[in-house]
Amino acid sequence: MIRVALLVAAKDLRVELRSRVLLWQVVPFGAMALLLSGLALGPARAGHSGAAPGLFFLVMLFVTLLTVARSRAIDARAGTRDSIATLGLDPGGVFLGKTVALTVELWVTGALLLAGTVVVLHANLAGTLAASGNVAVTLAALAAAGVLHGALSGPGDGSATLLPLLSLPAFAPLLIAGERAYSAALGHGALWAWGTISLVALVAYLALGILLYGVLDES
Amino acid sequence: MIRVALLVAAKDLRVELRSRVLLWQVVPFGAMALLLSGLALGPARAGHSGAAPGLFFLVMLFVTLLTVARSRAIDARAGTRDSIATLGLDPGGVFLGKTVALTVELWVTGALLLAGTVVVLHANLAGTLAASGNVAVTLAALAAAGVLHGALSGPGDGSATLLPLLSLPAFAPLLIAGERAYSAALGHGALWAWGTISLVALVAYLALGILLYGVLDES
Amino acid sequence: MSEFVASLNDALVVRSGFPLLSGVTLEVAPATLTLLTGPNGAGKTTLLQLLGGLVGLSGGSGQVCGVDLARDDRRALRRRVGWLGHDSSFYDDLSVRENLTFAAKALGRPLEDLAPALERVGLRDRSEVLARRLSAGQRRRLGLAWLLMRRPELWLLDEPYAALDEDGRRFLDGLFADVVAAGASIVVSAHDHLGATLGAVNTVHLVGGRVESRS
Amino acid sequence: MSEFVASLNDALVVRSGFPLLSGVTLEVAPATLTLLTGPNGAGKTTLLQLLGGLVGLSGGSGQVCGVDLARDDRRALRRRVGWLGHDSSFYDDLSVRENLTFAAKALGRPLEDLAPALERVGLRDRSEVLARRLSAGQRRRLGLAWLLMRRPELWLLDEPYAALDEDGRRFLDGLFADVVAAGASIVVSAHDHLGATLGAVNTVHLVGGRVESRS
Amino acid sequence: MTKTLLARLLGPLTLALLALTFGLGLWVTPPDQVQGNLVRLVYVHPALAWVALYVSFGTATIASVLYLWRRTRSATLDRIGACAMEVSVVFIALTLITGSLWGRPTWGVWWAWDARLTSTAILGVFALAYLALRRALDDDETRARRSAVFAIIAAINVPIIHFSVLWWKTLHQGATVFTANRTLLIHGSQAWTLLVSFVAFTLSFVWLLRARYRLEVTRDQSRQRDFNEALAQRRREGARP
Ligand code: HEM
Ligand SMILES: Nc1ncnc2c1ncn2[C@@H]1O[C@H](COP(=O)(O)OP(=O)(O)OP(=O)(O)O)[C@@H](O)[C@H]1O
Ligand SMILES: Nc1ncnc2c1ncn2[C@@H]1O[C@H](COP(=O)(O)OP(=O)(O)OP(=O)(O)O)[C@@H](O)[C@H]1O
Ligand SMILES: [Mg+2]
Ligand SMILES: [Mg+2]
Repeated sequence: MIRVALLVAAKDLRVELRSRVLLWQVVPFGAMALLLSGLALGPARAGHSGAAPGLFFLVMLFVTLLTVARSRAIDARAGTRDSIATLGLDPGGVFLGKTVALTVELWVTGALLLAGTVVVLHANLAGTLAASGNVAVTLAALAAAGVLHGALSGPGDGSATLLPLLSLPAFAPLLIAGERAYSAALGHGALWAWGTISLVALVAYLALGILLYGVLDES
Repeated sequence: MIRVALLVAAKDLRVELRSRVLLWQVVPFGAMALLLSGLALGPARAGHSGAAPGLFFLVMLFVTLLTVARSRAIDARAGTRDSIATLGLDPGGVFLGKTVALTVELWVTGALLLAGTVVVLHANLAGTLAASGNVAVTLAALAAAGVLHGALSGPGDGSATLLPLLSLPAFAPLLIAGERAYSAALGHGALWAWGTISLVALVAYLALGILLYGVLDES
Repeated sequence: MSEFVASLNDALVVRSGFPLLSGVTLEVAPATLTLLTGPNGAGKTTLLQLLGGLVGLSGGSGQVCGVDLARDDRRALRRRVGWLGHDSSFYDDLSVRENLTFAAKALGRPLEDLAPALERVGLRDRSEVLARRLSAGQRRRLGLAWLLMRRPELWLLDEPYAALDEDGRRFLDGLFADVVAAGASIVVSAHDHLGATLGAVNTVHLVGGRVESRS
Repeated sequence: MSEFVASLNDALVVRSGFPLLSGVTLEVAPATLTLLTGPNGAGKTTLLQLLGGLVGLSGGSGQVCGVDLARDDRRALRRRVGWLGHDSSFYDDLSVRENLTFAAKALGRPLEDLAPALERVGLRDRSEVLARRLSAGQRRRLGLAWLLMRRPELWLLDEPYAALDEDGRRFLDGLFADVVAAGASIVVSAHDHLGATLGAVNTVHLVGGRVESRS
Repeated sequence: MTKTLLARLLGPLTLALLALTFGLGLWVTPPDQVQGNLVRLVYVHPALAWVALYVSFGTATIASVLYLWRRTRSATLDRIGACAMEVSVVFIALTLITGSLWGRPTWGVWWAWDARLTSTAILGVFALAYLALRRALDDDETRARRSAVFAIIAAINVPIIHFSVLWWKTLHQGATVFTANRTLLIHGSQAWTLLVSFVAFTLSFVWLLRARYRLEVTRDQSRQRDFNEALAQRRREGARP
């Protein structure tokens, strides 16, 4: 399983590197979304850092959805799907691999956006650093949930393209936990109480994915 | 041009109706995003309606991006593109048609989300109704900008899929104007001062689109 | 004005630094059938795309249906050719009939042409099926119906025989004969031999992005 | 255990209410070549997909390579067949070499097999080109190289001759002869006649989702 | 002859004027009553902003418009547009940096949600997006067209930035240097220094653009060599040994 996971992760990341979508498109998008959220909330509200964790995770959610859509698109074409299907890759491994690749992408984007949060939304630096471990865990969980729900959405071509968005409710606990933990870190609150939720969610989504990805990807 | 526009709009809307993505996926997504944004900002801040216009337009922006991506996907396959290209449709008409279809979709989603804003974020009803004309104009301008930038992103397959997101800056003035107008309506401020900006932007994007869509869609 | 429907002179097509066509000189006379042959990757598809205004000219010169490829707007050309690509596809979420209705309206053709076209390509009993559900050969037939709705001066077909059954091939042979008899020109790429019913055929053999021989 | 590589008994495949296969009974013996023919839309592609575990059985019974189609996991089957679809495609953003490397690693084959496979299908001088840039025939050849990396018991090919040039067809004929000689079985759909070099061929003629005749 | 002379003088002249600007700005002009020595940023920041917004972005936009116009279409214009946009990224960045440096002591923050600051930042993102777009497309013609259209759309932002101080109530300075009726508000050595700074930074733009353009030409030449090789190889294809 691990071998398959590494193979798939390497492939996804290579495609990603090749098309440079992450660097030139996802990251600027995130930065822009952060700026715009700040603006949309109005200068007065965006200025103080209370809103920063919420906005950060909201933007990361959109980044996740977009990146999942891309990660699906890589194997989406009908012809490609058949070719790959007959390789008979272990589905658990494919799930893990895709999750790893997505996690790496989210971490890169997240790190840059955290910096943006500090500079643009005036979140305090020490708190942000304290929260970063937890943010990393939450993003990994988001990635796992994203890949799982990407599979739910079917082939990814044509009519069902937007289905993963329906599974947004599954992201909600992650977002709330992440936001609370980050807020706690900024205000020196109980970081770890919320942090464990993210960790538990990560483990749960990974387990679910390894077990169920094959069933979802079957058809 | 008008004939082509109607033809294209009818086709896009029919495909949309057939796949029912709007009803089952975009609208729930919007509702969910609104709820989550409220949550992400924390109950205290989301409760009072000050944030409502900002959140509404932020969510509509994401809805626009998703819908544009879908609207592009309809003609995206390499084989389809060539078939359509040799019909020699007037590009200005295609642009208008796609914009009309997208506008209709955004209006439907927007109307539902406005209701959501009133119920969930406690925006006041009278103000929301007063703003609705302006919201409609702003959404139409968003649609025009969206179609234009969708074309910039190229065929929509493969590497350049996310590129329209980069043109987010072009949406920024619209978002700001929309948000301010809505806020003004809620607070009985100068609605029309901001409203004109949306109107001017709508006209500008339409003109640009009719002139330039052909150049973009050429290759 | 030249007397040719299409003529290319040392035409060059370059994409991302690679010369897909490395200098093609070619004339297509009115009311003729030109067959493009050549090994895989020789540039047949690219040449057809160039003639249809789907790719731009990067060097050399050429005119097709009176449109100067180097100078004029390619869009004007596209409207005048009939195109059947190697993997022609249509709106996957529209039915066969809806796809054809769209084409007819876009071309300003009467909708009455539609039923006979469906009948001729043998898709009458699939007219309400979504395009994405068609079999490979049925898709190709849909492409032919789409072509029948127009009356172009120049027909460009990329391996039209692939995926068609016996019956479809016979239909295509007949169609070609009709089209040439009516005075239009056809450029077609194929790996198989064309049907024997066809009259004179100009064969152009491409290799490595240029014309190696003709007959 | 039956002595057949694949056997279907009144197999039914239904999708969104439409019977793609309406009862197919078929046996594929080891070391044979089976040719599927039939008009467009007859169900050839669907039958191949069924044999490859790419669609599920909706009625009747069948076993392929010892896997019971009605009962067992289809995934187990997929790993044992070699598949070349009608529009086989690969990772568009990876080069020819990278695609093959991925397949080799996924199948646990040594990477040394790669260069000879590339050489045999004639893609050596395109090994660094992205898959999306290949011509139609070159894509098909990439599919063949992908197949050469495996040694399946059952080869399933959907119109493999389409888009291939003379040279490619000859190669394919040779390959088929080799595969059958080595004891594996082939099921192939085609509208053209197969090459004359091939020995005994079982022809199965499909019409309307069922077997009309065989020889 | 004159052309080469001018070209050769461009570099030294730019450097000399820049040096003059800093000399005048730092030592000759007096400190301000309210802002003290901070006022000296006025000889850098507005000139940088002027070059970023009007000179370089303007050059890119005009080149793009001309490229799209069928009669003046040429690879040279595409190249000029791209190079000008690259230079403009540099100037926008410098504007943002000097602005922030100025903002910290005067407003107390590095960054504020002010209309001019935000719209300037958005212009910067636009310029980066333009470069990203160019990288994402590998077909010359498509790239040229798309990026030209994009540049024109981005240019809409320039008047927005300019008028933002009037349309929105902002922290940022209104029109200080020139008022609407084109009268100079500041006088004496300050005015002269300001003028020199504008000329110096504009010249430095021309200098950078020229250098960048020449680099592009050299690159194109080597690309042409590669292409000739590829062409010969393509023609040899199929001629089997
Ligand atoms: C990051 C912060 C800042 C940014 C992005 C910024 C941006 C700009 C831009 C784009 C212009 C040119 C406007 C035009 O000509 O249409 C400009 C001009 C100017 N800025 Fe700033 N600025 C910033 C901070 C400051 C600060 C802190 C001050 C002084 C307190 C300042 C003083 C000026 C002055 C005096 C002008 C010339 C105004 C005129 O004559 O129109 N700026 N700035
Ligand atoms: N970036 C690139 N580098 C190298 N070769 C390229 C590149 N892009 C395209 N090619 C080559 O250009 C050629 C395209 O040819 P084209 O599709 O016109 O061939 P064709 O004659 O239609 O072939 P087929 O019979 O297989 O359909 C192919 O040989 C392809 O490998
Ligand atoms: N929902 C549906 N309604 C009606 N017919 C359908 C539907 N879905 C699929 N079909 C039909 O099922 C058949 C699928 O056949 P398949 O693709 O297996 O044909 P094939 O023998 O491979 O044909 P070809 O030679 O054209 O490749 C087609 O005739 C198609 O029109
Ligand atoms: Mg071809
Ligand atoms: Mg088939």
